[in-house]
This record gives sequence, C-alpha cells and structure tokens, in this order.
Amino acid sequence: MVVTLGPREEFIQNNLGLVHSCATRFRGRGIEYDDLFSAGCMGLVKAYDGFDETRGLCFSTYAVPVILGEIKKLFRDGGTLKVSRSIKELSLKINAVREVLSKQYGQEPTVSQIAERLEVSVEQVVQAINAAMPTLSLTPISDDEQGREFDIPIESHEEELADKLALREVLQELAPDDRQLILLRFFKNQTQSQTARIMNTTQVQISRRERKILLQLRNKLIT
Amino acid sequence: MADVKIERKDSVMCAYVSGEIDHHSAAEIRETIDRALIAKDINLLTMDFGGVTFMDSSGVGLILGRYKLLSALGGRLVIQGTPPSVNRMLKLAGITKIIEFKGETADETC
Amino acid sequence: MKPVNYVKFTFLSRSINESFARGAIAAFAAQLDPTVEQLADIKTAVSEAVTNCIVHAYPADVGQIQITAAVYENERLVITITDKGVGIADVEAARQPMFTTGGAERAGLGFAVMESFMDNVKVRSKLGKGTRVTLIKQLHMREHTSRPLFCAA
Amino acid sequence: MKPVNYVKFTFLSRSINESFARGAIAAFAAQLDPTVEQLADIKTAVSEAVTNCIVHAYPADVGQIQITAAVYENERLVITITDKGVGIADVEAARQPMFTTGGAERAGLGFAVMESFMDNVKVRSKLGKGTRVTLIKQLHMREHTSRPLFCAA
Ligand SMILES: Nc1ncnc2c1ncn2[C@@H]1O[C@H](COP(=O)(O)OP(=O)(O)OP(=O)(O)O)[C@@H](O)[C@H]1O
Ligand SMILES: Nc1ncnc2c1ncn2[C@@H]1O[C@H](COP(=O)(O)OP(=O)(O)OP(=O)(O)O)[C@@H](O)[C@H]1O
Ligand SMILES: [Mg+2]
Ligand SMILES: [Mg+2]
Repeated sequence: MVVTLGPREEFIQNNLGLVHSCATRFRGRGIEYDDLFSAGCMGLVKAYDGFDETRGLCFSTYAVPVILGEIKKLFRDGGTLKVSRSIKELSLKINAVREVLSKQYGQEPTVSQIAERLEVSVEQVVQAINAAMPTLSLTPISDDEQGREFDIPIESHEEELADKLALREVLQELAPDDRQLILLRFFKNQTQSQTARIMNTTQVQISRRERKILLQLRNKLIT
Repeated sequence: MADVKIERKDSVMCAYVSGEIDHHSAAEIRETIDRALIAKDINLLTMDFGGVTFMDSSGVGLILGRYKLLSALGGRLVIQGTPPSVNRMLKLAGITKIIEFKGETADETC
Repeated sequence: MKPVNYVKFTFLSRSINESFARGAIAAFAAQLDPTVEQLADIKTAVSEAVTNCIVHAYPADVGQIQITAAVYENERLVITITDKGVGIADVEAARQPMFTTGGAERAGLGFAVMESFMDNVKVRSKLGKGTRVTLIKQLHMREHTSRPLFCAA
Repeated sequence: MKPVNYVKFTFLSRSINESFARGAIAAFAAQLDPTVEQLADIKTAVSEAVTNCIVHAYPADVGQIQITAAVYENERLVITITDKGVGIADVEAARQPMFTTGGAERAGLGFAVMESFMDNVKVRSKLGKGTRVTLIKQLHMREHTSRPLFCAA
C-alpha cells in the first residue's frame, strides 16, 4: 500500500493539530509554548520531507517521534544542568516570595499560593522546599537583627561563661540523688539500667525520675 | 545532598556545611571533619551552617559528637551561621546553652 | 473513618532512602496545600522515624520499611512508619528526650522532635517483631480560602 | 541482576495522585543525580503511564495503581507501572501514535511520548486482568565524575 500525503503546504497546514498535541506534552518545563510549537512545526516539515511513501508506514507513526525529538532538542542546552542546582535556585525565589506574601496576607502562604505567584507548579515548589527553610516570624522584621524570633543572640564570653555557670548552678540546685542520676546518665553515658543498678533502684523508676528532672532542667535553662 | 568544605589555618579549623543534614549525609560530614581534625592539632573548630536547608536530630548528634571529641582533644567548638529552623532544632535539643554560638554571619577567624 | 486518599510505599532501610521518604511524603502532603513550615515539620518528623528504622530497627542488616500516608476529610494527615526490626523493649523510656541506645553520635531526640512537630505521635512495638510509629497532623486549623481538594479522576 | 536499591508504592487511581507519582519518582531518581532534562523526561513518562491507568484501566471506578522503581549498578533506572484494570486488547495497535480509544479529548500520544523520553518501553497486558508498563532509562552514559552512590546504612 502506498500512502500519499498530498501537497506539502496544505498537508502541513492540516496536521498542525498533531504538533499542538505534541507540544502540549512539554508545557511547564520553562520554555514558552510558542517556541515549543515552532520547533514542533520544524519537526513536522522534516517528517513530511523525510517520509518514504512506499514503505507502507502510517505517517503519524513516522512523524510523531520526529516532532517530539525536534521539541526535545530545545531542552538540550540546559542538558547538563543538575537538578540539585536548579532546585537551589528555585528555593531562593520561594524564600523571597514567601516573605512578600506573608506580609501581604498577614499569614503564612500555602504552597499553592507561592506556586501561583512564581508561575510554577505546586509540584516544583514542593520539590524545592527543603524542610529547614528559614521559618518566618510574622512579626515585622526590624533593622535590629536581634529582634527576630528565632535568632540566637551573639553571646559575649561573659555570657557564655554565665551560661555554663547557669547549667552548673541548676545542677547544684538538684537534690543529691537527682544530680547523681543526671551525672551518671548524661556525663558518664550510663544506660538507664546501669544507672538503676548503681543507684539501687529499677530502670522504670530511673526512667520516670529522669523525665521529670529533664523537664525541670530545660524549663530552668530556657526561661 | 550535603556538602562540607574545610578550611584550616594553624590550629584553627572551619567547616562550612551545606545542604540537607540527615543520618545519611551526617556520616559523610562527620568523617570529613574528623579526618581533618585528627590530622592536625586543632584547638578551635567552627562549624558554619549557613547553607543548611534541612536538619533533623542527626545534625544535633553531629554537633554533640564534635563537641565531645574536641573536649577530649582539649579544643573548643563554635557554631555559627545557623538558619532559624536549625536554631529551632538546637533549642528543642536544649543545647543552645551548652554550645558556643557566634552570630549568623561568618567570622574572619576562618 | 475512611480516608479520602491514601498511599502506601515500601523501601529498603538504606540511609540514602531517607531523603526519598521525605520527598515522597512531601509530594503526597502537597494535596493538602500546606504552608512551607507545615511541610517542613512533616518532612522532619518522617525523617526521624525513618532514620530510627535504619539505625535501630535493622542495626546490622538491610530490611524493609513501609510507610502509609492517608488524608481524612477534615484535612487530617495520618502517616505510619513500620519496620519488622528488633522492636523496642520499653517504649515509654525510648520516647524520653535524650534517651538513646545509639551511642555518642545520636542525641536521643528523634521522638521528641516528632512529638513537637506533629499533633500526635503513637508508638507500638514488640521485641523481635518490629515497630510502628503513627504521626498525625491537622492542617489548616486557621481560616483558609477553601477550594475543592479533590476532583473526580 | 539484583537492583542496588528499589522502592514500591501503591495508590488510588485518582487524578490528584498523578503529581504524587511524579514527585515520588523524582525523589527516588534524585539518588542518581540526574540532569534537569533527564528528570523531566522520567517524570513525563511516568505521568503518561499513570494517566493511562486512571483514564483507561479504571474508566468507571477507582482502582489501585502500583509503581516500582529500581536502580541497577550501571545507573540504569527501571520503573514499572501496573494496574488491575480492563487491559489492552491489541498492545501493538495501542502503541501506535494517534491510536486512542479515549475520544476527542485524547491525542493517542502517551505511548509515543514514553518511547521518545525513555530508552526502552515494554508493555504487557491481558484483557480484564490489567496492564504493566516498564520504563527503562540509562543515566549518565557520558563520563561523569564517579562518586560512591551508596554507603552502608
Ligand atoms: N524503629 C525502632 N526500632 C527499634 N528501636 C527504636 C526504633 N525507634 C527508636 N528506637 C529506640 O528508641 C530510642 C530513642 O529514639 P530517638 O529517635 O528518640 O533517639 P535516637 O534515635 O537514639 O537519637 P536521634 O534520633 O536523636 O539521633 C533509640 O535509641 C532506640 O533505642
Ligand atoms: N493502562 C491501560 N489500560 C487499558 N488501556 C490502556 C492503558 N494504557 C493505554 N491503553 C490504551 O492504549 C491507548 C493508547 O494510549 P496512549 O497513552 O498512547 O494514548 P491515549 O491515552 O489514548 O491519549 P493521550 O495519552 O494522548 O492522552 C489508549 O487509548 C487505551 O485504549
Ligand atoms: Mg532517632
Ligand atoms: Mg495516554
């Protein structure tokens, strides 16, 4: 069976729909649709010119891979760009937009709001968000860096010393038994069972006591 | 994933950590730092977390481990450049009062 | 109550899969349109639970880890992380902050992190049989421009 | 040959899960440090296969879709997408570009896209039983600063 395509111009006009269908598959990859479509048209022309009517092949079977291949070439330039790099770049943008939107709405934006503003997909945003992106505080950021919620102030040597003393002091405030428990567990790296044996009690008792003391210690250190 | 760059000057060493710190990457970071630490007589290690984008409790273990090692070697550990969410993790760990912090920006010691 | 949507996945207890698990969970949680911080919390909690399977449940060999994630109608996200590893002798003790059997490189903070980043954490374990950790997070308690979450397939 | 690493996941044939499937596969493929283009190709191919399950395999109801992804030593990535849906009567015909049973809405290009984006595509199907599509991609044929991919857990 011989397939005849007919006049070039007309045939190509009639098959632009095929190019559209192919080009749509590449949407959202960062290249304008018009460019995708033009490359696809190039592919269609190439396919028309290269098609061997005597081989009995269906035109689309031959043409679709050529069109897809031609569009794919557009992406080759960025071919060596590693995902890790591109994600880093997007995550910087996300950070900036997140800050802007938070101010605008007075609450944290969701990933879809961020995606919309950046004109990328939610999927891309989610991929680019790394779990430890700076958490924003909604209080306005003053020039004074110390004003931010999670900042740990730059500590002078005196303050450091004071902190270490504070820890020691807090430990001193504990009852002797509790202090021994903490020393054994966290400074001598003993297990609860070992500590229990040394202190002549049970592991369960140690476990309960320990939780209480730790909470107590933490509250004292944090406030 | 994660990356660590080491700079050394005399007995002072700086480790710039970036990327995601989980148990997988912490192992590599730890080896790189410890190898460099032990190779030379270091009495001050600064760990910079400026480029860190994710950190779970493995990062706390990484810091505590270096803290203990340096104490044993008679040296000192300083943490700097921690993003807010890393701070959150450190605060939760209750070690912000034990470990030395230098502010958000890198210091000229390294 | 039946979940609106769910997914289940199984993978090897290799440390390289920690970041895979975080990424897959993030991709699933995305349908609830979380904030960046909520997503970070979920990823961190999952990372802790998965790391525990790798480090503690299968200390010497490579085993299987199974994660399920389900979304319920009121935007509640329920995640389970299950292993068939060594199990935990005393769950209550294990959940204490700073309790660790993992030596100097572990802080004993995993469970504390899960508890502080999620709304509810359940642990079931049997020695020699394995452990299941259930992490629950309620998203969007705040007002929120509502939009249909699920479209017909 | 045994894979170096693999993952298996199961989810419902809801269109909202297309993006989950892409995201999860991307999170898994990340361990091979692909280029942006390679990852986009993989995601597009998986998306086509998953969409086919949703649209064709389970046209009237919601069914299960299973994906496996495996990495082999030579950085070969093998992905399978399996459904227990209606199956394909004539696989060879279905794979032809522009063949569709989906009406005017569909272009009949899914398989052509998979073929053009992956190095190898296999399809096995049985009417009334279901379909399995296998997608294979060889990453980093070019020289590449080698680095150890997997460390002991
Ligand atoms: N899946 C598990 N299988 C067996 N034991 C576990 C499992 N998860 C936790 N454990 C036990 O519970 C203890 C506490 O776990 P947790 O995650 O709180 O701290 P950690 O893993 O020891 O240290 P970190 O998480 O800070 O690195 C572990 O040391 C271990 O003994
Ligand atoms: N998982 C499946 N189960 C049942 N039939 C399938 C499945 N996948 C593909 N098919 C059949 O193969 C045909 C061709 O699939 P293909 O993906 O190439 O095109 P399409 O889905 O019809 O259109 P498009 O992908 O362009 O939207 C489908 O129309 C359908 O008849
Ligand atoms: Mg842990
Ligand atoms: Mg299709």
